[in-house]
Amino acid sequence: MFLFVVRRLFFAVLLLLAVSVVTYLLFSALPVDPAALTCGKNCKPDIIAANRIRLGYDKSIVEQYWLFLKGIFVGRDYGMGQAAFSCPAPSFGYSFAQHECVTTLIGRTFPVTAYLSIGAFIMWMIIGVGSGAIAALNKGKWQDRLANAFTAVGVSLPTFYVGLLVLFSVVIWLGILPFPDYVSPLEDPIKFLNAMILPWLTLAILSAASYTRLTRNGMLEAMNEDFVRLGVAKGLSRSVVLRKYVMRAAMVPIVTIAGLDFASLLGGAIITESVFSLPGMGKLAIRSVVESDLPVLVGTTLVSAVFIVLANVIVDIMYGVLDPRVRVK
Amino acid sequence: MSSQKPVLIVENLSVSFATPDGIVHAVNDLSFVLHEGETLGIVGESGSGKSVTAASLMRLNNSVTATSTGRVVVAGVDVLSASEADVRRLRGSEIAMVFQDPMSALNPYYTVGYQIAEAYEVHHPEASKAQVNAKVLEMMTKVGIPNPAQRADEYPHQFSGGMRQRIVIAIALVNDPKILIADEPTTALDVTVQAQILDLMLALQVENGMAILLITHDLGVIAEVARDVLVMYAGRVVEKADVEDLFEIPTHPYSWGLLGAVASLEVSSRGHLRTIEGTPPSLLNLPSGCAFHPRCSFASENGSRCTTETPLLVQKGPKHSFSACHLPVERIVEIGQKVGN
Amino acid sequence: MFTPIALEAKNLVKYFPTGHQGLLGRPTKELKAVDGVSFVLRQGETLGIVGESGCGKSTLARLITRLLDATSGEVILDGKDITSIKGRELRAVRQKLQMIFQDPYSSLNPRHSVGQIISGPLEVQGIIPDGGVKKRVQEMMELVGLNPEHYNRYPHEFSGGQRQRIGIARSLILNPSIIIADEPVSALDVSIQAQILNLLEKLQQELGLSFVFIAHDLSVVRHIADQVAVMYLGKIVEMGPSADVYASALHPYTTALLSAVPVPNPKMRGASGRIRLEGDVPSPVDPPSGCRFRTRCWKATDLCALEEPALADAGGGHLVACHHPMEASERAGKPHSDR
Amino acid sequence: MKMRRIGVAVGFVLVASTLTASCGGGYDNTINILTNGEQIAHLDPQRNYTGDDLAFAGSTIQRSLTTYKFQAGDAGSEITGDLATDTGTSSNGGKVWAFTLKDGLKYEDGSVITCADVAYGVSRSFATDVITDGPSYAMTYLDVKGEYPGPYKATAAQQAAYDKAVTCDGNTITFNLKSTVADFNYTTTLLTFSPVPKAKDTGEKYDMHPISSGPYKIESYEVGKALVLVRNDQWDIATDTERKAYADKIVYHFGLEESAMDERLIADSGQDKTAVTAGILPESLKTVFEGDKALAKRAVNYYDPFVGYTNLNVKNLSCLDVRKAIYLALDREALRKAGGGSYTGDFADGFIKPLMKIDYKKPTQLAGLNEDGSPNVEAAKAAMAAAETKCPEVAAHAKDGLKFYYPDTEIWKKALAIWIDSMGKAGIKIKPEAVGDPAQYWPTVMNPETDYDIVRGGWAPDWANASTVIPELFTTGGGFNLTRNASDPDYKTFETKVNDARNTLDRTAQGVKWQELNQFVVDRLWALPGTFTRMQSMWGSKIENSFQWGPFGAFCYGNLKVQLEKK
Repeated sequence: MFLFVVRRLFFAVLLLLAVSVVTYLLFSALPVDPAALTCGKNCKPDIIAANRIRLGYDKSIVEQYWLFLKGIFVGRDYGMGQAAFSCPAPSFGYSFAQHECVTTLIGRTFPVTAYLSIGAFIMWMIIGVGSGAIAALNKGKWQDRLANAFTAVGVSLPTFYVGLLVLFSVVIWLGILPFPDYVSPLEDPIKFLNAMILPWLTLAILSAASYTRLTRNGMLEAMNEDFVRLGVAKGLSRSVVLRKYVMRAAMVPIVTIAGLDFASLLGGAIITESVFSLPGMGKLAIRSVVESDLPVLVGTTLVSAVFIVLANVIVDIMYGVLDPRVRVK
Repeated sequence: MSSQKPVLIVENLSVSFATPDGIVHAVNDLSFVLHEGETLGIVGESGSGKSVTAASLMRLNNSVTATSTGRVVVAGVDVLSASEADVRRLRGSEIAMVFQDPMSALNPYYTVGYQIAEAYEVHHPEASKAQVNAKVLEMMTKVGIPNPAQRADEYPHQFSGGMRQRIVIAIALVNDPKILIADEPTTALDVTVQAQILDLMLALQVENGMAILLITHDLGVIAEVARDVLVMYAGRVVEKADVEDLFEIPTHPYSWGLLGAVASLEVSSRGHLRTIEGTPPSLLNLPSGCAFHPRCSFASENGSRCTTETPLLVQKGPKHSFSACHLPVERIVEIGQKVGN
Repeated sequence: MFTPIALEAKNLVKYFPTGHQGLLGRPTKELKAVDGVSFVLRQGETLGIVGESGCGKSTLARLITRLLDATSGEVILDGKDITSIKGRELRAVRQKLQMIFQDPYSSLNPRHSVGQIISGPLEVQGIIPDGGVKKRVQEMMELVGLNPEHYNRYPHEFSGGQRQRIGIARSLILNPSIIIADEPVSALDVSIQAQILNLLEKLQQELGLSFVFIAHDLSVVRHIADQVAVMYLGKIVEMGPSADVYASALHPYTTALLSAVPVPNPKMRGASGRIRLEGDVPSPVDPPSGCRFRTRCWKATDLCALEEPALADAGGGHLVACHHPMEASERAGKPHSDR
Repeated sequence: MKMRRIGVAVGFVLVASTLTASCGGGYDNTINILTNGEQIAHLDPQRNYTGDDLAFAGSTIQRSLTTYKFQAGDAGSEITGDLATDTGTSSNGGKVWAFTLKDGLKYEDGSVITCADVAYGVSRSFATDVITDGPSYAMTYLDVKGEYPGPYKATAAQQAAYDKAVTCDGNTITFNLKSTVADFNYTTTLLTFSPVPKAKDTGEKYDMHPISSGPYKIESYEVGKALVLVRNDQWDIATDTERKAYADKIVYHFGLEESAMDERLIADSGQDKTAVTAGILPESLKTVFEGDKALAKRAVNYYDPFVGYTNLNVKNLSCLDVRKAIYLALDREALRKAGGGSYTGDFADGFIKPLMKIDYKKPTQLAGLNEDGSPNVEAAKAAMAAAETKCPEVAAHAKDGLKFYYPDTEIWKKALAIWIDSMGKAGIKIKPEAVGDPAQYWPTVMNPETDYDIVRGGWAPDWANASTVIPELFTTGGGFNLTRNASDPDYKTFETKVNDARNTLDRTAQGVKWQELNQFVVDRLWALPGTFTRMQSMWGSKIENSFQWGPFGAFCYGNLKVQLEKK
């Protein structure tokens, strides 16, 4: 087990290195000149050239990458004279667009994304698994049909429209909630909830749909398993059979998918964050793409990759915990 | 013969399922009695209704889609009409079941020891932990699992097919049930393992005195294990006989075909096998009259009777065999003697 | 004197890597699924291969048909080793060598009509037969006993036996000379099994096919095979003319296997002593030394652990790999082994 | 069971947050600025070069030497002293400008704003490797001998050279220019001339927290979230004739969903009653301006300072008749429709917008040009026919195909199609040349190597004087001359007139000269006038002083006023 984790982590680090290299290579292959993007009204060749030097894109891609790698361990220094400053280790570089070290930016935006993800995750698991279970237990009845309709609608709706619909109806037309204005929960928990409840709901409604289907189908499938029939044949009560036999079997794939979904959410829920103006990592990432802000782009990509890789490892371990058949001997 | 007391009485059991395509009549008007210590075999091919019958005896069919009529009496309780709590008390204690596929019959998420213990505890809530553990080890030893103390903590996937079926049997017998329903208990196993499991079941029957209802498609297994046999076709019993009588003078054309197909496989001669032509009917749309008539080469001997009138199960022939066939007794005996061995 | 050879396997081996350990996760162990199997299939004959689950018989079928690549060994067809050919050559071989699968329910694509399924191999090979695809498919359907008018129906409209007929029609459409049938009737009811076996025999006679017939059911193999090979843990332990092997099995395992089959005759119940094998088949990852059957064999001696018995001719083309083959006397009064 | 408990908890939280929310329906003395942008491009005074941002920073946290009056209409284009006591005095024929700082000027930390701080601030604009994106007028105008790389890298000698060009004598700062700049006191409205205390300068990072010299100071600034300004109690209204600082607080909300912003302002509830937003989405325009009357009162459809136009390469198209044919044939109405219709702007009659009251006079339009923007194909054909005889080579070039450079975006693809279509009708062919990366469009066409015939153009003056328009766009020394008109026989005359106008110190007389020059260019058609663009803005019902400030085309943010509830 220990060796298994060590091996997975070793590969994870290799993978992250590869991700950063690929991001650099892709970026350098883009037909966009980041130095030309911010030169404003004075967009003359000499200004662009100066800009390129300032942003560090005049160096070879290999050198840029080396500086990036070095920065992670020893930090990076910028500018000279009075204009000098540095980004301490672990440094992913400095964003000249946002005038902050990338590590600072990620450190600031990540908690927002994390709160969004965790809350939405809890909600969607409750809604999704709950409604899936109700549907499975009432197969063919109105509860099932309602859940099916919810699923069909839920999986086909684009986040953007659901988000706007929720936002417009609850905030603007009905005026039940003020416009979401993110505040850290440590600062003002009530305001925090006010800001988060709608994005949570939006993400939950959309993601819950597939979990409803997953739970329903998983449970129905499990109900047809011989071992569930054996459970009933033993004389176990319905609730025990449902919990230990049906749910347990249905939960295995759900946990796997939920883990990966959660991880990709931690990498930034771009659309939800945009619609609800949450200053999270998804917005940071998308902005870095639009503005060709390489350090932020690489930083957010790597952080997302870390979560996805971590989630994969955790899901693998969880899988072993949940399903003895795949447990490492 | 049947002087012992009956432990299971089935009267006019009919089971149908509502499906999107229509109503499936899986079991029609089935009656039989199972006595203490007896072994009754039910033989039939897929779709004959034998597995549905087994499930009905413990009310395991889907309560939403299945409709059951008739009576299934176990320990004085009509399983079909009793409350859920009453049926639950019977399940696992009075009547237990062994399933076809030991690979899927055990819950993969719990240790085998836990699953045996669970079956015991539900009917012995007063038992202490030590008592339960002792019982688990006792049962594992009884079904021939070496090193039970260690293996109780292992998961089903760590056991071979045969060993898993032994665990299933241990679970079934942990509360000393009076009835054991074995639904194709060896079909999924290799022949050498099949022999082990059949031996085990019979040995335990001698020890516990339980009645066994053995459901199988394999006439070889029936011949080795059962005392009385019901032959089912399209949801109905077409022949009911003592096992020796069945093999000596089978009294139904379907039984003839079945025995013929098996017998010719048993001999080494290469050449044309005797078969039953055609395929079993759809339970959604059973043939009129005798359900077997489209595949029966003797149906024409009875004029149109076979296509219009459902034959009743009556005693036919020199032995105590019952058969549901319109053919005259003499004709049945004549052919039956040729087919039998 | 002998009929010509249709197919020959020489020392076929297939190891599957298993068990990952170390930082780089290299497989550390090998599952020896097929471990040195040789046989000869003669034209127009049927070679039956029997054994219990895990003995390697299905892997063997996949090696012969090149659905799996062998670790070593040769499969010789028309004087040529086909284990390492590729591309066009392989396609030509596939045309000659067809496979029938066990499960008639999952081996047919539910979204394709019967016509599409049966004509599939034609499409893959890019062959347009004289008279057109449809005519050829309908001929095939007729040949295997399906109504040619059902050309446009879908698999779910057919029963299990009919589906197996569809599978057979598909495997025959390219006019193969050799059919590898992997448990072709084990998923079918007894009455249907007989129909399919009859069909296969009819086809063999009419088309001069050679069969490799793989099954766990001894009685089915007995009926159809000219030659029979018994496998245990990746090796052939006994092989010979069907009648010989069934009547006078030489290997203790074969004897036990035959003895375990329930006899459909209640009068025989308990009449003769039965051989009951103890325990389970050992893991193919770590098979016993010497003779692989020795751990369950009542005749095993120290020699069996030390030395692996070779598959040798015991007379009349009846081969056995055993240090202590069964004597005629033993077979008469089959020995007991307590339960 | 556990699930039910969690469900109840979630429900409770929902109800609780709903209740607390519906209690707070009022509003504070706070201006809320809504934007979908993630931050203000630059708050560093020397890097700020965007109309809206200059209006924002210049009216709240930063003061320059001079400023436009904080007034609506034409008065808003007039300048007045800000940090300086007056609009400066010039000498040596407009080559030396001096400004005297007022007394009692303080930064937010209480320290005194000195002449040296202004000089230091201006010097920062030379450090183009750190202080990017800002206006470069100081570098262009100031008479610094030799190279000066800005204060961070300058050697002592280089710094001494700068200190000679910009001198401090007590409270008086003197700028020595290379040549006459008659309107240098307009230049000084730019925040380039805003003070920066050297000790507080953090270079690149100064952008995030510049020291305030205005009535507000930065309380917090988080990119993507909000910029919060609160009162700067060190600011003394006695030193400031323009800033009123009515509101207690100004909050710039970043990263809002665009469509939600309009909806919020239309809904006008709670804090949104004191919100303003620059720009309205096209889909909301009808609702706002053509629907509810009350709504239209809270919105404005105004001229921003921008003029859109098309440059012709006069070197290639050296024949006026061909240029006329192109202008006459162009379906300007179709182009405007494709761009969004009348809300995007009016047809331009020249290159100076009516906003520049002193410099604007409607030029006489080309004969045959349709006022409604539709093409005059007949006139265009006639012009081409004339060209055939007068300048057959140029006419042949036009028929052969004119290279049209455009950024490869959806909007420009649409425009290109209209160009090809309209030109085709007059027998002129267009050869489209797409620039894949839109950011590379200007660098591409500004490269003298690029051989184009037609390229787009767009310009907003840097201050309310056509000196930042006509010379910039049409003289060879201009920063944005894409017409390649140096070879035109009339160019010499033009340049002489431009220099004359530049050197005219009398503002009114200068204005007349710009009017004439505007007419000169319209007649020569070195470029084709396109659109006097319009913008639309909206504000909440409790906002007062919501006028659009002419020179910036933006709210005068610092003087926005909340209409407080009567107690």
